[in-house]
Amino acid sequence: MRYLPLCTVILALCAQVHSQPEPAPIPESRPELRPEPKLESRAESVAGVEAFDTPNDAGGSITVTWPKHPEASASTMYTVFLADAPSGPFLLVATVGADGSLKSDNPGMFGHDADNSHTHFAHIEIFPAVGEDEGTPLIDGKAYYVKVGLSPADDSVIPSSDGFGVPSGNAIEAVPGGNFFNWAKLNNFILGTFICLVILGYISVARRKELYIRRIAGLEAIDEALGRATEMGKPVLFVHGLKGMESIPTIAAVNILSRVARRTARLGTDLRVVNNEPIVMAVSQEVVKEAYLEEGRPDAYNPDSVFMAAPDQFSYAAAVAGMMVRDRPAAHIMMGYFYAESLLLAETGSTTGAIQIAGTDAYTQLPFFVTTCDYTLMGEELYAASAYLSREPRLLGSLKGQDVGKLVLIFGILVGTLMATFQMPFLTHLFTSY
Amino acid sequence: MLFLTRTLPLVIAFSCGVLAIAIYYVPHSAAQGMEEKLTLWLRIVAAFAYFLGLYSLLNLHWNRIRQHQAGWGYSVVAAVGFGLMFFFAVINDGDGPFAPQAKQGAYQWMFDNVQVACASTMFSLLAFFISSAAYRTFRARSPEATILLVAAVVVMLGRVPIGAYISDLIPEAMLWLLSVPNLAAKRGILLGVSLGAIGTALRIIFGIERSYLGGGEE
Amino acid sequence: MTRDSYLFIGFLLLFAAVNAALLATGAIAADWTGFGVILAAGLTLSLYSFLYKDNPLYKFVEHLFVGVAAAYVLGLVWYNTLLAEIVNSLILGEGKDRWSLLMPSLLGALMLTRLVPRIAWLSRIAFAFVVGLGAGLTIPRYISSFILAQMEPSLRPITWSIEGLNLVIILVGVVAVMVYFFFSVEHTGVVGGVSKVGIWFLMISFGASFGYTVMARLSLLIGRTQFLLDDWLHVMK
Amino acid sequence: MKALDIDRRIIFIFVFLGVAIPLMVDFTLPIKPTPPVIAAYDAFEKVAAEKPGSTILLSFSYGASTAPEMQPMARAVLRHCFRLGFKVVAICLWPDGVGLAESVLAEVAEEMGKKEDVDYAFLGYKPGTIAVILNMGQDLHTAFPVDSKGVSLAQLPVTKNIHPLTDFSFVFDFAAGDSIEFWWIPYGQEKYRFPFAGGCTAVMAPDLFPFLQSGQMLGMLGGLAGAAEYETLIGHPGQATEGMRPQSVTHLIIIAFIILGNGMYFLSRRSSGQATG
Repeated sequence: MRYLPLCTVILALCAQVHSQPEPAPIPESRPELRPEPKLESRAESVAGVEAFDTPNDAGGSITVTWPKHPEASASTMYTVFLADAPSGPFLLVATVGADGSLKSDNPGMFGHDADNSHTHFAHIEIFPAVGEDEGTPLIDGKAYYVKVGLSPADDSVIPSSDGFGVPSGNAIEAVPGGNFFNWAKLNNFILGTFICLVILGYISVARRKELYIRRIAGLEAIDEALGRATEMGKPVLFVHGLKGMESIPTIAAVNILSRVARRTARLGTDLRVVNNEPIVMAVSQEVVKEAYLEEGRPDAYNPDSVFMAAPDQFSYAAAVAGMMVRDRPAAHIMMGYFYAESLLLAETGSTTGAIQIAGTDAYTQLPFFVTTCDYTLMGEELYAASAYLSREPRLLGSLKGQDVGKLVLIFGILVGTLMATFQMPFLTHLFTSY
Repeated sequence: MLFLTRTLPLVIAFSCGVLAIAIYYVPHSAAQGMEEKLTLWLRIVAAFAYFLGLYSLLNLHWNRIRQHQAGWGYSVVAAVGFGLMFFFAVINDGDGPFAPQAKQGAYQWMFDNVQVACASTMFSLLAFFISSAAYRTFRARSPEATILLVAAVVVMLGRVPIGAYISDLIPEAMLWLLSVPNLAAKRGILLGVSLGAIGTALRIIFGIERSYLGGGEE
Repeated sequence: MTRDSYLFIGFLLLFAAVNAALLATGAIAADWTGFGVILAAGLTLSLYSFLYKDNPLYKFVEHLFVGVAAAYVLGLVWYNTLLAEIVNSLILGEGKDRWSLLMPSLLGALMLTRLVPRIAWLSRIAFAFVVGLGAGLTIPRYISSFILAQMEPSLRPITWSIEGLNLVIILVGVVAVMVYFFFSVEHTGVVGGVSKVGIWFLMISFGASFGYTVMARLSLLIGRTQFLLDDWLHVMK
Repeated sequence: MKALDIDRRIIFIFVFLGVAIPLMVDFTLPIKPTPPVIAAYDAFEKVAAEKPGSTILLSFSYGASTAPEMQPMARAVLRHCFRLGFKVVAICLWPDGVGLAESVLAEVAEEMGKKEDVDYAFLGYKPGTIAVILNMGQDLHTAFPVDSKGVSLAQLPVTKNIHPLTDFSFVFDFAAGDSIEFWWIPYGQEKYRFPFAGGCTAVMAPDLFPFLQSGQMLGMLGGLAGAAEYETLIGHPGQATEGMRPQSVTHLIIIAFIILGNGMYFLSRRSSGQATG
């Protein structure tokens, strides 16, 4: 836990680096400003123009940026010209209005500097062919030359593609190319690496020493239900969800089943395990048999107690509901991933007066279990219960690592909102997906 | 032999996983091309996976018929249903299985009149069960159950025109309930779930979680 | 003959009589479409018999549906992917992209070896590719769309307004729910209190989902009733 | 407690009557569109204004089991898209959505005089869920080499020059499961940032509100009520509007049962309370 402040500092440093785009390859000379725009064939050129390969892309694109012209009025038009030779014919490729694209519109690429909101930018991807209409995409590695002109408000100088209205001053060179790291995803990369290291770290720690997990209330409810079933001499019904053996909720359900089986073996209660998928049934049979062996009651284990009710959703629900009403088990334990049939099961179960305990990470079905069951393990509590029971390092460590992740996010939300309220949007920018 | 059955799959899982993560951060056309190829392969392999599910279903019914287990008659019905539809799919309204799928014919007829009818009827059964659940189990037993009950009633009233008819406050209250407390709870769950999914994905990539390999442990 | 079998025969006779009347009056045309509507109506009513009791008629139709649905999807998978892409490109295709799908098809075939116990281990290679690649695709995208994109709207400045109040409530709700799903600390004292608040938020969202779901299920019932009353019995105006 | 337990089949009969009678009796109720639906409607209008005649993608991710709820929604959105002059490309991410998508497309296209391959194209179903979306992200022609009639996409006027998902001016997903939340948003919208909205069964709607607030979704149609509101917005009342009458009556019946259930619950608790008190 003591590494936390250190990580946030690293996050802060990297975000600063990311927000300054690397400067243009060749520092261009600053053309001096003419006293006042004169009406003549040459449009007046704009100062402070920069041109560079568009970052974070697969290549074939140049980005041109230029600060707003001091006397720019609402109807000012900026004209961007492109040529494939320093002196070559400059062709019009883009016209940007006064309210056109500003660097502040694209923080993913240009960061959050203060002067972004009065600097224009334009992406150029097509080199306009003279004559025929079809332009050709820019070629990676080839040098192109850019000029940005300002056509006066009264558009006496109409910029056209045949070179008329090209501003004076020398052009800025830029070479398009593919990039190897998407700087806009830097915060994603850092947060991801941090979460992965924490989780993997805790998994390796969990292999060496015992990790603490809070007791899970649902598990006590299960023990209590099993106790009551034993007093009433009635069977206990364990109902599997619908997903297959490779799914996480089913693995968690089998872990919980092994605990239940160990308890029913000790108490001598009749346990019934209902399945809808052959592989899950085979694994459940192994687990229950093993539990009865460990409790020294191999004789009490009867293989038919773990069986296939029906293969598909509604016939499974109908078969299990039928059992609930006919055999009237004292406790229903429903664990795994459930779909719409959860309502059918839980609603029928509640009519028999049995204790019902459910556990699912199917969030859309939780409302039905919560309203009909005595206790419900909600979402991640199902995984926590299986980790608590199985004590497996990979589950315990993963859970603890996720807890640290939650702590970082909670810290991020609380401090971030506080800072944002006091006009310090640093954390807001950090936690944004660009 | 152990390398082939145990280590090779883990090496493949690790390399595919790390590669897929890396590609996300590299915009270069080479990486994007690789991502396109890998996801195309994923899609094609997924099409084959369907046959595994189909086999386990048919195998189940076949075993029930062969061993005359309880209710094997119904398995015969399932097999006949499958065979009939399979036959219609193959004749493909006269064009045969190697022409593009016909837009009408017996296959389409069975879909409209058997599949759509049965599927939507089965789900509509839940309308009855949700009503009886609302009556029998929706009791204000505890403070939590009361909150749930009140929220459900407000949303139910707000979602139908009669709610607005009764008073304009109800749709407003419903909308607030959905866009503030409900949003907060679902966002909290979502953040937790995504951390859990990342944890699971990590365990798979680093070979810590192997249950997906199946076929038991040697 | 139990009461139920009387009911069963009564239902069949009534159903036949109604259909005969509909056909006679021409309400339903005596062609494939008409028979289709009658079949669909019969299947619908048989499934609704489950509301009375789980009975053989329900089980019959349920299993028929399972069989037909399995073959329907098989047809789609064959025509849309296996035939359209793999068979056509591998056998009829020409030029370099003819073999482009050979490797994934082999990998797919490898997956099917799981059905043959002796060589089932081969399927692990295919599963490792699918599950490993899937895991790798998941991590950065879940971080971007479920963590970053969901955090940003919760990090907005709080203003003295309704939005500001809502933002505070959302802030409290998100933090309380996450604390509820926190497993490293016992739910006692402050943490216990905060997770209690978390449960209340969860209950409101479950109530909202329950209220919404009632509508979803009812719409399906309305759809089927519209079919029975309009397309079949033609009694709606 | 025994008195409380009305046989649930009585409740079933009430529910069925609550559905059947309003269908046969004609009474109209004012349908007031809610912000998420209006937002979806405005999003379509804005894109139509900015890019007239551009191509949009409709993804059908629902099946026969939720047809009664999703078909009216698909019909309403499709009518609006054709009226706005969009070209439509339709795909299916759920297998049994194919038959439903084809029938809705054919019906609305015929009604509004739109021709297949020119104004709209149907590309059929592809297994693979997120892999299909990732493929389409890179190039539609990789994900769907041929349309549902077996014709190569390069030959269809409507899909000829559509390659990455960014070539679509709008993407709308009809979802009966978690295809919006766990397929389209993380594997499609996240990378390509195209304007994205969706319609879903009512059961999924509450889960999508965080994505509305974060802007990952521009609008949302929730369940039959969402479809009815959209029908009102485009001024073409259909099956959804018709279905709202029984919805209203049945909702009232269920609320009545809830109140009844709780009333008797408190009565029995107080009476048993006095008995033991």
